[in-house]
Amino acid sequence: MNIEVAEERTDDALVLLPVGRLDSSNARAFESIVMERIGGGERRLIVDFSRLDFISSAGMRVLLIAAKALKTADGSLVLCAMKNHIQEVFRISGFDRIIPITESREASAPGSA
Amino acid sequence: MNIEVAEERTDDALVLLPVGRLDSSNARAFESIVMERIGGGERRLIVDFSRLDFISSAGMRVLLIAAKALKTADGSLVLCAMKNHIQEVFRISGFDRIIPITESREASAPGSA
Amino acid sequence: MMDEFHVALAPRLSAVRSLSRMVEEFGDANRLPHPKIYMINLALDELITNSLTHGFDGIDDPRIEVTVRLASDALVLTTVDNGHRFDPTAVERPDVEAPMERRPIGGLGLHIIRTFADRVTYEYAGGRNRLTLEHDLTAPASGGGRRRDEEHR
Amino acid sequence: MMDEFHVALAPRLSAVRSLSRMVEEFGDANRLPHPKIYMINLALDELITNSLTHGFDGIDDPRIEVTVRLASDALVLTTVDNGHRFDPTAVERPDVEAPMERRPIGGLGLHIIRTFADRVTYEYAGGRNRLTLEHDLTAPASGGGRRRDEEHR
Ligand SMILES: Nc1ncnc2c1ncn2[C@@H]1O[C@H](COP(=O)(O)OP(=O)(O)O)[C@@H](O)[C@H]1O
Ligand SMILES: Nc1ncnc2c1ncn2[C@@H]1O[C@H](COP(=O)(O)OP(=O)(O)O)[C@@H](O)[C@H]1O
Repeated sequence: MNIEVAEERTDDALVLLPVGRLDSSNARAFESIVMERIGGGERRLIVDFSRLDFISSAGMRVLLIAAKALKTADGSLVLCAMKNHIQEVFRISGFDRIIPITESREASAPGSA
Repeated sequence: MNIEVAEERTDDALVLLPVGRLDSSNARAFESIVMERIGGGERRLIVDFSRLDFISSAGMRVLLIAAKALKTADGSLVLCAMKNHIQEVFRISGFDRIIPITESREASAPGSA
Repeated sequence: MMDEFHVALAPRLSAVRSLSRMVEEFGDANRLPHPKIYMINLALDELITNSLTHGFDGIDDPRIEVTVRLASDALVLTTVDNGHRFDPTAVERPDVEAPMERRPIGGLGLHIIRTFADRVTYEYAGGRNRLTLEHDLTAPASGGGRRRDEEHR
Repeated sequence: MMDEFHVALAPRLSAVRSLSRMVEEFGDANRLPHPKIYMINLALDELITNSLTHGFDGIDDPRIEVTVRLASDALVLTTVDNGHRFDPTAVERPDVEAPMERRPIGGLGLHIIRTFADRVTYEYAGGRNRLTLEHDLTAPASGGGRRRDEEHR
């Protein structure tokens, strides 16, 4: 199944905005979009959660893979604008310790870190 | 519960287009719209079903009341653009014998009858 | 494929809407023809409205249970309620050939759903009304496969 | 109010979507707080995916039954499947404090749903796995009324 992912560009990062649900049925589609961008040379990725209502561990798995790949390539992955109930899932998974999560897109700019 | 009803005017009739579902939970709301129009002097009513997906007997009841009221007042009620499965319900209820049902809005003009 | 779908509810008119969206999901998941889904939702609107209007007067904890089951060649709707004993299959049919003047307002709901169903069974047991409506999914003449996809919107 | 909602399905990934929309309807009909609905749908995604990936190898007629029940003070999710015997409550928890390098890919689903649930019970009987996840709806300290409306979107 597909997933709609809007893309925007800030000064030095590519912002991905997955829309709706990121679950076991479309995590693969999301994975190939993310890995294509990294493969294409993107080094600073921001995943903006403001249009995402649902994520399951299948979706989180993709983010961990991307974080690992970007770390190896000296890049960075930042997540922002998560709804509370989604942030809670990242917290109990310990993902908040290994992938930076910021309140807003602005706060995720490298300069502000 | 409310119902959205679009209204359009042809040369000599008022067209009502109920939208979505006309069921037991909003038939009263539809009834007051229809009866207000008749009370306000409308004599030629067309109910266009093209935007209606669902009707139950509670909705058909309103149409029978309107047909009776308009007949008494020397007016007319015509129904048009019904989906097949809805038309079938009107047929087995015998409503197609007492309220004219036409294919399209054009065919429901008084001149074409 | 989902074969069975069951909901228990304390009847309210507003529940009919939620229920109908669930039945639509069930129908879509099974690629059922849209007219069949309409028949099920029509029956649910008529039956729940009837229970609310006529069936639960003075009943303490009114309950309706709805089951939609996809059998190998039929779509089966069952409602079970703890309202007053009432056999819908015993209700006299309205005269649908009468002219407008002699048509009463109402009295159509049961006629419609009984006409559409291929089989209707009623029983009263354990203080509950149980009504089952079966809608065949196989083409009657050919006896062939399901008609599910044929009319799929 | 709908108290109970039950679906039987032959598991497919695509069924998870239909099911989640049904659960949302159930939640809306009962004005359940949105985070509770999320937890139920998250658990369903994890459990059905697990069954499909690990549970049904070589099983003839794979089946999952899902029940969501609204008790007086808890939301109860039960899944029953005829897959291989597997007790999710016996799985070791992942080390969520490990640094990125030592975090394996996967192994989170069960941890998440077990952490969120207030009570988890597993039993194997009649050739079926039965898992029950309970989510309290009452405020833990006050012991007062339901929190349903508080967080309602
Ligand atoms: N659940 C019920 N309990 C008792 N009586 C009922 C019930 N449902 C229907 N009836 C009776 O059967 C009649 C026909 O029902 P129906 O065809 O649905 O039309 P309507 O409800 O519009 O009158 C009702 O008028 C009512 O007298
Ligand atoms: N239904 C099941 N049947 C058999 N084994 C299972 C089942 N569900 C989970 N498991 C086992 O438990 C492990 C942990 O599951 P989970 O936490 O969901 O993570 P993941 O599925 O991503 O590995 C799985 O890797 C698998 O070995």
